[in-house]
Order: sequence, then structure tokens, then C-alpha cells
Amino acid sequence: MLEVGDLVKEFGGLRAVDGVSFTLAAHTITGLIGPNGAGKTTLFNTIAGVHRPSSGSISFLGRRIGGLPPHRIFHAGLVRTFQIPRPFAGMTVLENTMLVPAGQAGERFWNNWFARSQVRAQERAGRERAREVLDFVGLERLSGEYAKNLSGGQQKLLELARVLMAEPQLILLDEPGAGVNPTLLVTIMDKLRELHARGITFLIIEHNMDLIMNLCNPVLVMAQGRLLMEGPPEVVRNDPRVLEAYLGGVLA
Amino acid sequence: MIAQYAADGIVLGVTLALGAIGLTLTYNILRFANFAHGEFLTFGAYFALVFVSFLAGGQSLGPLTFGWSFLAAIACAVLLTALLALILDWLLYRPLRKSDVAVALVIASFGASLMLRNLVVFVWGSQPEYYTRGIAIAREIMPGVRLSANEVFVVLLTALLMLALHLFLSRTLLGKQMRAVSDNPALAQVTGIDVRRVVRWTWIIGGGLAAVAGVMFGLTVQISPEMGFNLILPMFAAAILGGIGSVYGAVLGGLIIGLAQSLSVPLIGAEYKPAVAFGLMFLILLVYPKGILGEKS
Amino acid sequence: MTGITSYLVFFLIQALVFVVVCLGLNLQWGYTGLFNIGVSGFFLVGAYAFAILCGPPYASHLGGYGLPFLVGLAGSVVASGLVAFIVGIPTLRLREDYLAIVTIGIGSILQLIALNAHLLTGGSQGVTSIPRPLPGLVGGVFSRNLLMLALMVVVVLILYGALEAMVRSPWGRVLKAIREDEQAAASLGKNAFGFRLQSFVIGSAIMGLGGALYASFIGFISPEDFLPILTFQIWSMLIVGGSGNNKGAVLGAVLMWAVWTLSGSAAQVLLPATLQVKGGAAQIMLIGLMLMLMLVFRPRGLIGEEAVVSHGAEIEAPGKSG
Amino acid sequence: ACTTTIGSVMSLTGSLGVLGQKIAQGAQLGIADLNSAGGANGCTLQLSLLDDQTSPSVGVDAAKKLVDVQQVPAIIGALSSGVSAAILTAVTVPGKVVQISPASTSPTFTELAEQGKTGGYWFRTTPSDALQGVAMAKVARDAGFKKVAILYLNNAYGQGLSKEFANGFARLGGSVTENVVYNPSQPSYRSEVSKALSPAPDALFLIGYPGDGTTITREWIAAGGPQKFLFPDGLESQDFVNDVGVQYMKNVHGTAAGSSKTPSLGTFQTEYQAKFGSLPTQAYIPNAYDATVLVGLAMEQARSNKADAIRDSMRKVTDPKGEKIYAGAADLKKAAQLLSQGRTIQYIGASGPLQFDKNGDIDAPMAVWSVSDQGKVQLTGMVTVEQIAELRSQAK
Amino acid sequence: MSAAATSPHAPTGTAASTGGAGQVQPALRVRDLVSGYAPGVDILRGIGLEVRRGEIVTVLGPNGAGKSTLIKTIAGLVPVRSGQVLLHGQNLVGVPAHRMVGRGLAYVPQTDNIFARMSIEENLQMGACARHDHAGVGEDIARMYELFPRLRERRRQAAGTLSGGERQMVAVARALMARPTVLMLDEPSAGLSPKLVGVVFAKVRQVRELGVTMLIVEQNAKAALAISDRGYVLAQGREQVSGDARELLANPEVGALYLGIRRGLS
Ligand SMILES: Nc1ncnc2c1ncn2[C@@H]1O[C@H](COP(=O)(O)OP(=O)(O)OP(=O)(O)O)[C@@H](O)[C@H]1O
Ligand SMILES: Nc1ncnc2c1ncn2[C@@H]1O[C@H](COP(=O)(O)OP(=O)(O)OP(=O)(O)O)[C@@H](O)[C@H]1O
Ligand SMILES: [Mg+2]
Ligand SMILES: [Mg+2]
Repeated sequence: MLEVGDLVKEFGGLRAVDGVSFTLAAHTITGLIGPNGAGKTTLFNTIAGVHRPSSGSISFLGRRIGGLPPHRIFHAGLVRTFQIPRPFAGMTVLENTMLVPAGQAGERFWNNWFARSQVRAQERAGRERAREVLDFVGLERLSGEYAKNLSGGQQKLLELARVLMAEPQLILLDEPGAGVNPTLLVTIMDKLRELHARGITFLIIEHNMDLIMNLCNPVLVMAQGRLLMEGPPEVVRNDPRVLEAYLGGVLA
Repeated sequence: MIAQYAADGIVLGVTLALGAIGLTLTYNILRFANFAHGEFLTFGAYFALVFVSFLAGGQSLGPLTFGWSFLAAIACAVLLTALLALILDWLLYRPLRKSDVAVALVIASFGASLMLRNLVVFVWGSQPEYYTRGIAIAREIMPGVRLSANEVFVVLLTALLMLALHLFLSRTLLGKQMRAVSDNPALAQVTGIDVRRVVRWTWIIGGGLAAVAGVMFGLTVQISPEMGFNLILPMFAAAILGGIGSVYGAVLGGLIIGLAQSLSVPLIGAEYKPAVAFGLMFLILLVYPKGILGEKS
Repeated sequence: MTGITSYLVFFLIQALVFVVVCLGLNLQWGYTGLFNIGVSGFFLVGAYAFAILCGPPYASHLGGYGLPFLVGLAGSVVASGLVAFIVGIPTLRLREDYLAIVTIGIGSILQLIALNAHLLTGGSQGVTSIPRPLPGLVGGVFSRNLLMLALMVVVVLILYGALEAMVRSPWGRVLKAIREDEQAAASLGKNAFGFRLQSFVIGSAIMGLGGALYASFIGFISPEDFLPILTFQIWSMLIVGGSGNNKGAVLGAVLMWAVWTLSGSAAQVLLPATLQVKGGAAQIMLIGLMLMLMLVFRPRGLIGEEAVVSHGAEIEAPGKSG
Repeated sequence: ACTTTIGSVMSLTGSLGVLGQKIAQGAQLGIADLNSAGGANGCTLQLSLLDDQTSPSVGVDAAKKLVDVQQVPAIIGALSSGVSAAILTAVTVPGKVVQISPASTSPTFTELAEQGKTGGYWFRTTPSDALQGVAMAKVARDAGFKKVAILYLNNAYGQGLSKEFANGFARLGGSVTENVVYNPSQPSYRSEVSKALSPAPDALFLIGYPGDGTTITREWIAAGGPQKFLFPDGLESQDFVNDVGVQYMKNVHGTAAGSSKTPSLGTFQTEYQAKFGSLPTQAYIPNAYDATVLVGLAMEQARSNKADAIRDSMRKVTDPKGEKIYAGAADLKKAAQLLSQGRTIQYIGASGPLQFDKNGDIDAPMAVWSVSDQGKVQLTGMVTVEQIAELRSQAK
Repeated sequence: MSAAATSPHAPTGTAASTGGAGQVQPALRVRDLVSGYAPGVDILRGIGLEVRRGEIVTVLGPNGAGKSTLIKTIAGLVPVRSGQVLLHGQNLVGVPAHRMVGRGLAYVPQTDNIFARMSIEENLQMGACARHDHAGVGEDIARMYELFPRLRERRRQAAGTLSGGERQMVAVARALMARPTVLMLDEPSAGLSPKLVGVVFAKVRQVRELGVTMLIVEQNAKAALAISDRGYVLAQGREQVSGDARELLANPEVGALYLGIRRGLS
């Protein structure tokens, strides 16, 4: 589904991503772990179009997407969340979510003059969906609140809610669990499984080993910009290099 | 002949630079474009004028048209202008900062600029004024370049001030705190930085430099109620061209704008002179979207 | 009494011209966060385009097409929109405050062109004899002005309705999202640059429409009409009224224009004759002071921004739903 | 007693604010003189003065307010041609109100009048730029200058005057070394000055107003330019001369609308000084005075305060066949008497005799001014109407 | 980690770490605290809490419970509507936020907790800007680099370009630079790798040994409670449960409701 070939991203002299290649099979939940600063987020950003790759190739569903702007990549069916949440602060939670679906008729300004009923119908449907999604992440009660007034964890949940609205083929999640209450995380994991069953592919960066172990197969490990290894969670967990560099000897 | 235009451009450019430094500091730390900054220049020039008439007399220094007392007048003007900036902040900007509507600050500064400018008219009248009636006549200092002693003085003083400012910002704790506040005011507070104190110093430095710029401009051109206002756009262009927040950027920007304006007269014609600076700025921004010495993304 | 009515009609026409421009600016700033301080430039393009398209033949410069009023308006809208398009493509990628300086520059460059490109604009002499709408229809000054007022009201109503429909739609929602966080919007599939450009072009075209109406109403334009102070006037109208809210833009424009013009009479009434010549300075000081007080006490303007932009996402009140 | 209000729209702030404040005083003096001569038609006159901020939109609104709310029959103003033209087309012509400007010199108005678009309501007490250019050319040649550099303001006034001068000067055998335009309100003009200086001219012809004009003149001197100057009416100002520095103003040749030979000017100057404390040494102040007085006299002549009557009487109170009336309260009183007896008068203004042609323009002589050894602006000669006409006919 | 050992603000009785709570004043005491952002809406609705000298106390709770608000209120960033906050027995209510550091209270915000455009080293220097012992600052910076070697490698890099975990290190190190007596950490482990979580909590313990009292907000309950003395569970602005850390961890109800522990998982 997603093929990354010898990808390099440099900042000044620093190679944050250094020749990474991997293939993501459709209908998998792939985990991506690695020490802090290993280059995981940078890899995401480069795939999602925030950064231009310094070299290497990225193709998604057979299309080369390396170097495309982020909104084009979104429309190709690939969505990501931000590690540090980026809600639209001055908009309400509901608006944050309703914004997402692609191809809304009302996003062409003239439709709001000439195709009002179509726009209205779409809005109604969008709103219903948004409510469902918010309900699911537990933000329903706050749907009229400004996003900037959410707590740190709630903002992460909103990030998640937004990608769920998009109905993409591939979702990149950057630490969906950080700052989220464990109880809620359990339900979120259930939901991810459910979405996965419906055919969505995931690539998840996470430091919470519970999540990785329970959800992901295979697991990729990055260190210092390079792909260290790839394998099923049990194997990865017991690999001495991973134990030493990442888990610090403590098993999850 | 081109050398003469270049020299003219540099003399204008250093004044712009001096004003733009203050502008870039307040812009960076307080996060709004202060259109009343031009009036700080104007008031600085007029304050010095008041003191010049008090301290009149004294020998003029070498080829310059003024004496030691003039330097004392500059110092007084710097103090008073800094005070003016503080008062304006206290009465107008501080209450507005609380409401975090950034553009309200900009528009308020427009309003303040309008009011201060007309206050000058009300108090001093709209006739132009001079520190000395005599005109320092230019002499040939290099083949093809004529500059007056006053103009040379202005260039040297600006260079000196820039150096002092650089040392201040990079060596002192206050300088670093200013950067911290500009970066993340909420965190600065948590870290134990007295944000209000930093803001005060920002105004004092910005206002003080503006006063010097105003006096320098008054010395080489003239003092009038409109002087600061006429300088504000080129100063903004300079600050932005150099990269907001960068002191050297402001200086470089000032020089570029000054030179561009000056050289446009023989090369393009004076009718489009004000546009040339903008056109050039535009081109430079296309290459360096954050200004020449601005922060890298 | 009729005198006052007649003046009020006249006043309102001019105020409504500013309302139009202010609505255009509100789309750009209030809803998109585009810091355009070249308003006077787009106003200028609209005014000159109208004058050239609809005016009688001129000896010394372009014009003389004598086209119908509505064609003239359309032409002005297209012309200023086109200028905005050309300006927008390279600049809308820049940081927001840089756009400000670039647009200031555009404003002053356009003014210089109006002043110096004699063959196009008539230079400093200005353009005379710009026709009113439907010149042959009515006779008296007052009824002509009433007609103009009616027309202005219609224009403003249509514009207001069209803008409200736009900004309260998913389109407006995307604009706001881009204003809040461009990168996040992009990663959610919104082409930030494209939306910005749309808003910038439409907003500027509306300013051009205002310029055309102004030219038609006054009948004479010259480069003096388009100095930067105009931009400042429009901005203060928007901020006082409340940006991010079309009602605020309308209210602010009418109110600030009243302040602007009344302060002259106020100076005349309040100051003794001998001081009247200094009254000008006092008057401007007053305007500055008013503006500042207004901002200190109501920084979000008289009518602040609304919490929810899009109609579809309106719920009872923030925080109380569910 | 009754009062009649005359409107006035002038620039008290904005780019012409400096000039405008003094010009407005000229109009105020006119009203005072008319009132001490008994007002008009037995009513006291009152001047309703509004600021246009040198902005057409504000000026138009002010004028409309005067016409509609205060019901004034005539408006004195505006100063800037752009503002005057906007008021003319949007307010005074449609409202059928007389407009008489003391300072708008643009040829646009002549054009408008010729197309019949002013309805005869437009007058100005200052000549169009076309006249002054040729007069200045003659003055420059008489002063012995062969090579002159021009620095002119980028507006209607500067563009018109520089063109007329350059043509006239060339015909008289002089040459213009550089013709440099400058924009208003620039922080500094060093480079423009450098350009004008480059081919070493004999003198500088600076077209503009005080303010920027002062800056340029001082920068010219500082740059080492010859201290020989030609100044038009816009720079006829004692303040300007003082601001530049009297010591540098030894060799100044100026022109301005007006005549040094009428007794009007002296009376006007004395009265002005008595009322405002200084001499009216700046252009357009007498023109504003004349405009105001003419409106008053026209009312008296027509025995009506209606605009149409004023319009029609404007030429009757400047009838060359009539009895000469000079400026000042005393003469105005005499005029009132003569008019009440049904006699015709010719008002000779503080700015010289005023004969309106069909377009509302005047053919006036140009006064020549210079700066005395004591540093005072003074009139030293004149170029007569006939001389100007002759020079202009040579051009055709 | 000796940063706090010589802290000028350290309470004189360093042995207080285990001292009887009855005799010695608690380092931080909160009583009936009510506070909130929007007028009329209380987020904290009467919270009481005590942190004794040298103790580590963890606050847990669902998202939006008011944990960060609690810390921000203590730090003087959210206005107190009623109730008391005492630091070493001294009233903190009404003290401006920037004076807190001077009183020995440091705080690491949950988000936005670095100076993005300044280098790592400058961030650390800023942390010490309320201190007056210039020599000590240099030493402490060196210690921070020992604690987080990664930061030394990147000392000149603008903090805004760091990875999520690296930022967190900078934020904690910056707060320690102030040599606080009481340190409040808002989710210090969020975004850190398991190894670093272990390291950070180990460091937290070390710091405690030296007499610094700590109030920690965490979602990673297991790791946090493991090093804590006591814990509080907050929900909807109120205290739900509190007690000994180990007991909380063992309490099945708490585990199910707030700690995400359920049968069949992990
Ligand atoms: N814009 C940038 N400029 C310079 N260096 C950068 C930039 N972005 C990231 N880096 C560096 O690249 C490296 C990789 O960062 P990245 O954010 O990808 O790490 P990560 O694996 O996501 O770590 P974490 O788990 O802590 O989030 C880091 O050392 C970071 O400092
Ligand atoms: N600036 C603010 N203005 C208004 N309401 C706010 C603000 N910040 C937080 N809130 C609200 O206060 C409540 C508590 O927020 P707080 O940040 O204290 O939660 P938290 O317990 O720290 O949650 P998390 O674990 O997700 O960080 C939330 O419902 C949030 O919506
Ligand atoms: Mg990361
Ligand atoms: Mg929190």
C-alpha cells in the first residue's frame, strides 16, 4: 500500500531520516517505535508532505507522492495526526470535526449561492457523523467549546476525532496515546481495531508498549534515523538492541 | 555620480536603520506593528529641540554645526521619549494586550500616531524647525562624493549605537529575557521572568533609539510634525526586509531601502521612487520569505 | 428640515460606499486573516476601471467607451480582482505581516501609477465627467441622490447576503481553519493557498466595486482620492465595528464615517472663530483619541466575532450543549 | 439682525494643512471687513469653515453639509484641485451653488467649463498654471539665467507649471538642464537634489509648497548647489524663507498672481497684520480674501443671497468700467453705497484686478517677488497681462 | 543530582523527607480550592491536597478532570476563586506567577513548555534567570547534560525543532535549573520512550532524595505511582479517591475506572 524507498530527510547537516525503506501491506496495523529523536515524526512529516524528501521515493497505492503538498496527499487517501496537537483553537470542537470531510460541496463558495439545498443536506449529514465520532472519543459534551479551551489530553482526542472523520485508506497516528487517560485509551484501541476490521490501514507511532503489543503487527523500529528492524511484536520486544536502546531493560 | 547617490542612500539608510531597530524590537517582543513608532522619532526630535534652545551656546565641535550641549540635548530627548513610550504603553497598549486581539493593537497604534502627530502641530505648530539655522555644506570627502560633517557624524553614531545594542542583547540577561518573552510569554512568566519589566525595557530601548533617529534626521534634514510619519513605511520595509526580530537585519534592511530609494532616482526616475523600495522588498521576500536575516523555518 | 434629509441621503450614500469596501476587507481580515493594508489600491483600480469604461471620450487619456452602468461595475470588479490575483499569487505564501507590507507597497505603487501614467489615467488632473447610473431618468438633485441611495442599499443588501452565505458555509469554515493553523488545515486536505487566494481576490474585487460606486457617485476622481489615509479609515471602521462579523463591518463603516465627518462640525461649533484654524489639528486628535478609547473599552469592536462560523455547526451555546 | 452664512471648505490638516490654515485666515478677514462695512443686504455675514483634511471624500461631505444643512449660497474653496473638482461635480454644480476657489490652479477646470459642465458656478481668484509658467520664464531670463534645473512636485500644479516654464524658457533662449519630479512627503530628497545638480545649472526652479519645499531647498544648499532660486507662488511665504535661512536667500526670483501696483495690497497687509499679528507673506491668502469679498459684493449688487444671483453678479462687481474699489473695510463701505445707488463698481483685489472670463478663470498680471537684504519677502515688479499674452501667443 | 542540594531556598530541615507530618509544615497545602477560566464556570470545585516535605505525590484522573488546572492555579496562572494555597506555610494566593520561582516553586507545563526559538542551552539559562549565583548556573547546566546526554549533543539547536521527547527533556531540565524546593510536573513522561520514562522517574526519585518535594500529574499511572508516596485521583474538579500510592495501584475499582486496567489486557 505504502512503499518508502531509501528515504532521506536532512535538516542542515543533520540526517533525521537516513535511508529508510519499508513497505506497508494493506489492512495491517503497523507500529513504529524508537527512542526519542529517532526520526519517527520526521518520517511521518515527510510521507505526509510537510517536508520535502531530500532524496528517496514514496509511493502510495502505486502513485508517487513524494514531494506533493500535504493537501494533495490527503486527497490521495492518507491522513495523519500531529504528535503535538494542532486543533483550530478559535473554532468549536464540532467545527473542528465537521471541517474535515473531503469534497464538501459547500467548500466551493458559489455552491452556497446556487446549490444551497445540497450544501445543507451535506452539512446535516456531516454534523451527524461528527457527533458520532465525538461521542466515541468522549468529547460530545464539549462539542460547542472552543478547541483552545480543551485540556491537553482532550486535544489529542480531538486530533483523533478529526482523522476519523476523513474516512481515509491509511491513517498515520503520531503517539495517539500520549497524555490520554489509560481507560479511554483502551476504548480507543477497540475502536482502532474496529476501523481496521473495516479495512483501514494504520501506521502508529507510540511509546505505550501496551498499545503496540496488543494492536500492532508488524512493528518497525527506528533509531538514529535508520530502520533498525522489523518484525512481529514479540520478536521486536525481545530483541536485545531494542531492549537496550528503547525499552531500557524494562519489559512492558 | 553613482557614488554620490550611494552616499546619499547610506545617510538616509542609517537613519532608517536606527528607527527600524526599535521597531523590530517592539514588533518582535510585543508582537504587533507599532505605527506610532514614527511619532517617537518626531517627539525625540522636538524634545531635543526644546533642550537645544535651553542649552544654547557653546562652541561647535570641529566641522560640525553643533557643540557638546547638543549631545546633552540628545540624552535628554532619549529619556523623555522613552518615558513617552512607557506612558503610551501604560495607557493604551497594556490594556489592549490583555484582550489578545493583535490587530486592535495595530489599529490603536494608528490612532495614537494620528493623535500624537497632531499634538505636535498643536504644541509646536506645523512649521519646520532646525537645531541650527546654519546649513552644514557638503565637502568632497572622496572623489565624486560630497558629504557634510553632520552626515558623517550620523553614520558613525549609528554604527556605535548598533554595536552597543548588540552587546547588550547578546551579553546581558535582560537581552536574553527579551528574546524569551518574544518567544513564549506565558512560559517566560512561569520561568520567573518579570514580563512587565521586560516590556518596559523594550519600550525604553525602542523609544530611546527612535529618539536618536529622530534627532539625527532632524540634524540632516529637518524637524517637522510629519517627519516620523513619513519615515514609518520605509522603516517597516527595512525591518521586515531584514527579518523581524533581527537587529542586524534592521540595519541591513535600512541600508538597502536607503540605497534603493536613492539609486532609483537616476536609474528609474523619481516619480516611482517610493515604489522602488517596495518592489525591491517584494523581490527579496520572494527569495527569503522570512527576511534576509530572519529566523529560519 | 429637507436640507437635513437631503444631506443625510448624501451622507448615507458615501457611508454605504465605505460599507462595501469594509465588507470586502472583513472577508479578507475578519474571516481569512489576510492583513491587507493596500485597500486604497484596490479601491483605486475599481474607480479608474469604471471611469474608463463608462466615461465619455477624453482628449488626453484612455476612456470613452460609455458603457452601461452595470457593465462598468462588472468591469471594475474584474479589474480589481485581476490585480489581486496577480499580487496574490506570489505574496499569499508569505507570512501574514509581510503581506501587510507588500500590500502597503501595492497601494502606493498603484497610486503612483494613477499619478504618473497619464495616458491611462489622466495623471494628476484626474478623470472628470464620470456618469451616474441612469443619468436620463430623473431630474432633481435630491431625487437623483435618492435613486443612488436606493441603488446603494440594494448593492449592500445583495453583497451582505452573498457574503453571509459564503462565510457561514463550509467555505468560511475552511477559511477560518486556515487562519488558525495553516499546516493542520493542509494536512486535513485543505489547499490553504487556494482558499486564501479566493478570499483575497473576492475581497479585493468587492473593494473595487466600492471604488466604482464612489467614482460614479462623485463624478470625478484623481490620485488624491486614494492616499493611504483611506486604508486607515477603512481599517478603523472595521475594527471599531468588529471584525469577523459582517454586521460589525456595516455598523462600523457608518459610525466611523459619521465620526470622521462630524468631528469637523464639532470643531466648528466648539472652538471660537480665531482658534478654528487650529481646530483641524484638534479634530484629528479627537478622532485618534476616540479610536483609542473605543479599542481600550471594546477591543473586539462593537459587535464581536461570532463563536461559530458555519451555520451547519451551530449549537445552543458553547459549553452548555449535550 | 439677520445673518447670512457663506460656506468655506479648506484644508486645515493633511498635506496642504500648513498653507491652508493661513489661507483660511484670509477668508476670515474678508468676512470681517464685509461686516464692518455693514454686511450684505443688511445682514451680518458669517463664515462657516470646514476642514477637508486635503481629502476629496471628506471635502465633498463638508460641502454637502454646508449646502444642505446650512443652506449656503456660495462656497469658498477648496484649495487642492482634486478636492475642488470633486466638490464641483458632486455638490456645487448639481446643487446650483457658487464655488470660488482661491488656490486651485489646475487646467482641468477650464476644460470642464468649456464643456459646459460647471454651469457657470465655478470661479477662481488665482490664475491657471499656464500663465505663471511663461511669466516665470521671462523672470528667469531677465535675471540672466541660462541654464536652470527644475524640481517639481508630482501633482497637477507641478506638472503643469514645469511644462509651461520649460517651453517658455526654451523660446526665450534658455535651457532646462534637468527636469526632476519629486513625490510629496518623502523623508528626504538628497538623491533628487543630486540629480538636479548634476549638469551644473545656474539656478534652481523649485515648484512645490513649503514643507517639502523647505527640505529640498536646504538639501540643495547643503549639497553645494548654487544659491540662486526661482520660486513660484506656492513658495511665496515668509515662513518658507525664514525656515530655509535668510542668509541663503539672497538671490531669489519669485512669481505670484497679483500686482504690486494697487493700493489694495497695502491695506490688506495692514489689516491682516492687525488681526492676526503677522504679515500675510504667503501665497493665496489675498486670493482667499478676494474670493470672500467678491461673494459679499455680489450679494449686495444682486440684492439677493441666492446662488444664481451671486453667480450672475460676480462679473458685475469686477466691471472694468465701474468705479474702482480697493480692499479694506473703508472701501467696501463705499462700494455698498455705490451699489445701493445702482452704480457699477470694479473691485480691485488684494491679489490684483480680477476679470473673470467665461470659464470663471482670471487673466491676472503676475507679481514678481524677491527677498530683501533684511530677509523680507517683498514684491519688486510685475509681468503684465499684456506681456503674458504676448509670450503665450508666440507659443502658438 | 545535586542541583537542589545547595538550593538557597531549600528548607532548613533537610531531614524532613521522612519527618512526621504533624510537627513539620507540609511543603504545599491546598484547601477547598475553587478556580476556573470562564466567569461562572468553576473547573476546580473545592479541592484539598497536601504534599509533605520530600514527598512525591501523583495526581491522576481522566482527561479534562482539572489536573492541569490544579497545577496552574497553584502556579498563579489561573485566578483562585476561593480557598487557600500555602507553600511552606506561606500564602501563595495573589502572588504573581513570575514570583513563584523566587519562592522555590517551579513548574513544567503540559504543553508549550519550551522556548521554541531559543537554543537548548539558552532554555536552560532562562530556567536559572531568577537565580543570582552565576557560577552555580554553569555547573547545573553541565549536570543537566549529564542527566540528558541527548541535550548536550543538540545544545545549540533551536528547541522548537526537537523531537517530542527531546522537548520534554528540555522542559524538565529547565525547571530544575531554578533549584526549586517544590517542583510540579504536568505529565513529564508523555511522549518519552519507555526507557526514558524509566530514566526520568528514576531521576525524579533522586531529586526527591535531595529534599525537593514533588507534585506530579500523570496519565502513566503505573510508572508514576511506583515512585510516589501518595496519590490523588481527580474527576470533574473534585477529589474522588486518595491514599497511599501502592494501595491505589492495587485498588481494582480505581484501576478499572481511571487507570485503564482490565482483565485480559497486559
Ligand atoms: N525542523 C527541524 N530542524 C532541525 N532538526 C530537526 C527538525 N525536525 C526534527 N529535527 C531533529 O530530527 C531528529 C528526529 O526528530 P523526530 O521528531 O522525527 O523524532 P521522533 O522519533 O519523532 O522522536 P519522539 O519520539 O521524541 O517524538 C531530532 O533529533 C530532531 O531534533
Ligand atoms: N483556558 C481554558 N479556558 C476554558 N476552559 C478550559 C481552559 N483550559 C482548560 N479548560 C477546561 O477545564 C477542564 C479541565 O482542564 P485541565 O486542563 O485541567 O484537564 P486535565 O485534567 O489536565 O486533562 P488532561 O489529562 O487531558 O491534560 C477541561 O474541561 C477543559 O475543557
Ligand atoms: Mg515524534
Ligand atoms: Mg492536563
